[in-house]
Amino acid sequence: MNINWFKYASPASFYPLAGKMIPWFAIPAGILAFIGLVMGLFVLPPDFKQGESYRIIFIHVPAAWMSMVIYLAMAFWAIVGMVWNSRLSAMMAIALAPTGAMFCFLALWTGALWGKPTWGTYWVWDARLTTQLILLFMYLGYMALHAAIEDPRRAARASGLLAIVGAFNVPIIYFSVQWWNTLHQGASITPNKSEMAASMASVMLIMAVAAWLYAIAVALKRVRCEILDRERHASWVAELVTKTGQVHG
Amino acid sequence: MLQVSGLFCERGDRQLLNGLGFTLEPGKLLHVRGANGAGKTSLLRIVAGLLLPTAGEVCWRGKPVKQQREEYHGELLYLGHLDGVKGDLSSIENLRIDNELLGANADEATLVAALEKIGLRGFEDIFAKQLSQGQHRRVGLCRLLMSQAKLWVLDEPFNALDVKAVKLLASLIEAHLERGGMTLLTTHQDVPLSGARVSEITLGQTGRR
Amino acid sequence: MLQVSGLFCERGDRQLLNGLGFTLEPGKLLHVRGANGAGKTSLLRIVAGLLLPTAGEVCWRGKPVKQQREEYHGELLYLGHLDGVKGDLSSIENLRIDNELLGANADEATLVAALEKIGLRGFEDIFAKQLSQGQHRRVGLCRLLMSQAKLWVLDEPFNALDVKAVKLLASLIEAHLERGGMTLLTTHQDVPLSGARVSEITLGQTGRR
Amino acid sequence: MTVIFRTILVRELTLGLRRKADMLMTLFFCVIVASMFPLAVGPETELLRTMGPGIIWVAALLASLLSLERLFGGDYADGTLEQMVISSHPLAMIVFAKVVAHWLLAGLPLVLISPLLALQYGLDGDEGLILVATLLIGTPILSLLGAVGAALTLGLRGGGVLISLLVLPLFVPVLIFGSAAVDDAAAGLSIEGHFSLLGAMLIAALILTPWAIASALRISIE
Amino acid sequence: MTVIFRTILVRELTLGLRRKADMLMTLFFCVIVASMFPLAVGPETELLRTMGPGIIWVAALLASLLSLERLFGGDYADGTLEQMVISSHPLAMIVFAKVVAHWLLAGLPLVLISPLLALQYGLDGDEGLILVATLLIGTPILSLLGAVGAALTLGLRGGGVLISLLVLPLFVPVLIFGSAAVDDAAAGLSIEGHFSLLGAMLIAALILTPWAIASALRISIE
Ligand code: HEM
Ligand SMILES: Nc1ncnc2c1ncn2[C@@H]1O[C@H](COP(=O)(O)OP(=O)(O)OP(=O)(O)O)[C@@H](O)[C@H]1O
Ligand SMILES: Nc1ncnc2c1ncn2[C@@H]1O[C@H](COP(=O)(O)OP(=O)(O)OP(=O)(O)O)[C@@H](O)[C@H]1O
Ligand SMILES: [Mg+2]
Ligand SMILES: [Mg+2]
Repeated sequence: MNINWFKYASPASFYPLAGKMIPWFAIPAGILAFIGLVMGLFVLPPDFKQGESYRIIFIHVPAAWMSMVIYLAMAFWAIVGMVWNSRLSAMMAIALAPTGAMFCFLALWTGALWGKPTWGTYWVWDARLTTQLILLFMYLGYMALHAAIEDPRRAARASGLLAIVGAFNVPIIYFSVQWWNTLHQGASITPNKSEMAASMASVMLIMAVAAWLYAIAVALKRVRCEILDRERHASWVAELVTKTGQVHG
Repeated sequence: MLQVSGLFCERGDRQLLNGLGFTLEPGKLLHVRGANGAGKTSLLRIVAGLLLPTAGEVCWRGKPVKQQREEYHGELLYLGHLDGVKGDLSSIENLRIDNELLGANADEATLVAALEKIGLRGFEDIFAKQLSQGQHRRVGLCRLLMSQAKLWVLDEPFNALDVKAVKLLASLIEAHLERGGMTLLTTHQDVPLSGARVSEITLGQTGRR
Repeated sequence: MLQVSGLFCERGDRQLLNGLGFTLEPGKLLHVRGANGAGKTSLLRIVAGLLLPTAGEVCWRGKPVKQQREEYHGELLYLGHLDGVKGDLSSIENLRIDNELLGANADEATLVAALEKIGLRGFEDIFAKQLSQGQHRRVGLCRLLMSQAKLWVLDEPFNALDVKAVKLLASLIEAHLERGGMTLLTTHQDVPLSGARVSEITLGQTGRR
Repeated sequence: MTVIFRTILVRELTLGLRRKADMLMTLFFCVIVASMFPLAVGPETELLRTMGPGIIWVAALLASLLSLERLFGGDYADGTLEQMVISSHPLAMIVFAKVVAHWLLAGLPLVLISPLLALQYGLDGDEGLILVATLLIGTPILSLLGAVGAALTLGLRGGGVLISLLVLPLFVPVLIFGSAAVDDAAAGLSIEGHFSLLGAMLIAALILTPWAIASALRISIE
Repeated sequence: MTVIFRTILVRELTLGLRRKADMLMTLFFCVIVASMFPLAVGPETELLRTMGPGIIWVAALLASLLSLERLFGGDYADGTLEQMVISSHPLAMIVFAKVVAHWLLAGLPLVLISPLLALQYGLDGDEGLILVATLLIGTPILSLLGAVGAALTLGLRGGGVLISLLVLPLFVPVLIFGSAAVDDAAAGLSIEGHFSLLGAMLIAALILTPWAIASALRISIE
């Protein structure tokens, strides 16, 4: 069992595996997102209090969730990379960051758009909003540190360490909101008809799963590029290039 | 005994030390030679544990050093391009800290004696940044007089020293070898060391073109 | 022609250069000798206009340099202990700036040729902080290949250079003298320079005791 | 172990006290920031009172950023950091001594001057006391977390700004709980929760960050 | 003369902006700093509106202080400063180019992003405009004055502290006039006075500080 693990922990054997895995995540992600969006945008009835604008929730909430989960996932891979000294895990952490930052930005963006009709302003300095902004800066800091170091090995190790330290911060800023008076709450917009809540919840779930699958597919894609870039001197990359005749990265 | 095997090191896009290996035995000195940029400093830093090699291993007394970092560092003395002397502290203050960091347990009198021996008498209380380059470097060299380390790793220790100091340093190294110590050394200058204990390796100049 | 007369310099309680004076004529090299801390660097910095002497004067073409700072600096090239190379810029970027600061008006091809000549071909676009110590120093030495300065003031230029680079540098200095240039030099190493043009002064080691 | 701690601590304090400009800079910045807002907002006492704790906290937090770059920068440049990394003493212990010294030189003066700032903002005695207490627990956390950022960015170009980008998000929880404690005390609410959270963060930081800083240094020194 | 100005300017900008990320870093930095205050003070919109200009000014001050040490520090340590001092070009001109670059990297991004911050803090259009204008005049003064302090404290003990303590308080009037202008505009008062004072300070600084900085460097380099 262990042997299998370590076999795929080597970039050379993970590269083709990742290539085979990508469609298995990307295609379901597309299908689910399509279903979710059609249901959310056209099938479900408008909310009696907010009208149509509440539909943003189907993007907003999954994006907000993903932005937090992905940071934790980054830290997880960084720890694995550090403890078992595996290059692949460190690359996984790096590959996840842009996706996390994208979701984080999406949550902020949709939230701001939603804020205009509901709160009358794009932005308030509310705790939930501010901490989400802070999370975005944690991603940007991670990527900035990684970009600022020339040596790829040092870059991976340093930004991995940052992800681990930052991961402690994610739950703290998430829960710190509860000690804070906050404008942003879910309860006020939850429709009180229960069957609608249920259908809403299921659409949200579909969208969340789609976001998960998308994130994994993109991370795998990006890790493949990272592997090629990092292992460009390795013999297997040379073989790959001559075999497929393509020059990558 | 220091054993180095199968070292590879990638810096920038260049591949240095193609599988380098050697053994250094008590009482012996290994002079690492090579042109500028050949990888001498990289090698010495790997041996000192300051740089991770891409592949390969450094063993001390038969055991990989990464499994016994603190013991190994207790027996190691490394002097690099930077001499590790703090400009805002006086010479004697610098020595006190080095003494502690090396775990040398030398007392104050020994420190003063070391400064005197290295030719800095009268400069004990001057801030190191007010010393001349050679004097500054000498403060760093005082470590050789204090430590009981078995393995000396010296990266161009003769730089900036005048003729007298070069001789003194050479005699210190000889005495260290005499006592059964080991030395790993790089220098571009010709050094007055007796040949019997000295062996050499030359790192290849693998320029990038 | 460089004339130095009656120089005194006080550095942290010590009196250096007790009324030192000398003349340096075109085509000549003056090798300043002395132990560590004798005051060689202080002298060279005074000549370069980086340090004010307590007393005494430096004259260039018969006129005190402080009355013609910009003209004098236009004919001067100083290389000190620090090589003045910016780690975060690539070699070629460093040269471009030096070119401007020296007022050398060299074109891009000359800069590339200078890097090639000094042995840094293939390293043009590497950040200087990723170079080895000797390569780093070589980037600084490229100034000698670019500038049209009459007076070279070189403080231990052979430090950290390998044997080949030492030879190259010596030949550059010879060529400079040939052209009627002047050189003021300190070094602790023995240097292969033809004796005829070389004169020496030795600064006294006035230790503080 | 304790000997090396003391040696490094004494060294850092000696160095810090020799460079008084740096220390004064931190204090000066904090005082300027804290004095600006009363000027801008005007003399409405009630408003100032509500703003006070928050502003003093932010001022302290930003001031501690100023000195971070110097925490390891000098030692990195002159090679003493190398010697620390390869000494036979635990690097985490050495690093811990450095951070303690940093707090004594940059954090403690802020704590000491805070009662004065509290007075400026018309906080009453009790609130002032609570402010000082939160700062006393909070500023060491800032120093410890800041040191991680400083260690990670050693020798990189971005310098101070890059450190801030890494470290400020980490400071957020401390800031929130620190200033909330004073606000809640003013509102007559219980503040035990805030204090125990701050205390827990301090303990966690004390235990975990030295190792993180030590590994960050090992990475950066390559 | 202009060639050397351009060369040095380009060099400094290259160093500061090796990557696109570097430019963004300063911008993000401002936004983070600006986000800290609401976290500490609380989200009351009216309060934040009054504090807005002050906060943005504090961010400006911090941004320029954080990068000041590196303004000459790096060049001093690696010897490039020496080469500048003994180049045949006027040192004041070289130094001026360095300060301009410093402002472009630390001051200008802040000026550019300030309308966004003003919006976030709920300042209205006119106030925002005035804020931008004060920053545009004020931040160069911060850079110029800061450079004098940086040059004086370079490697110098004792004396440097004293003089930088003289220079730093000059920051205060800039801050006060800058943020007061916006407040007064909001209150419907005339702001011409503030602007002419700021303008006068800028002109004086432009004329005098380059020489002061150059002489300070010559002294420090000994
Ligand atoms: C820029 C502005 C906004 C940001 C940064 C933001 C951020 C977030 C975050 C981080 C979450 C996840 C919280 C959790 O899982 O507990 C969330 C959930 C949510 N947001 Fe927002 N939000 C913003 C604006 C809005 C607006 C304007 C509304 C509607 C009035 C809104 C409604 C919700 C709802 C209903 C949830 C789900 C709550 C739950 O499941 O507990 N958000 N938002
Ligand atoms: N920090 C670094 N990052 C990337 N590459 C580096 C770094 N330091 C050195 N190198 C590269 O590694 C190679 C070897 O450098 P090293 O310092 O080991 O040489 P060296 O043999 O000690 O040379 P010298 O005689 O000049 O001291 C050089 O080509 C250099 O370009
Ligand atoms: N910045 C300074 N402040 C005070 N004193 C100094 C300073 N720099 C050097 N000195 C003193 O001046 C004397 C001469 O120093 P200098 O650097 O000129 O010597 P040097 O001959 O170049 O020596 P080396 O061979 O070591 O380079 C030394 O004794 C030193 O203590
Ligand atoms: Mg070397
Ligand atoms: Mg000298």
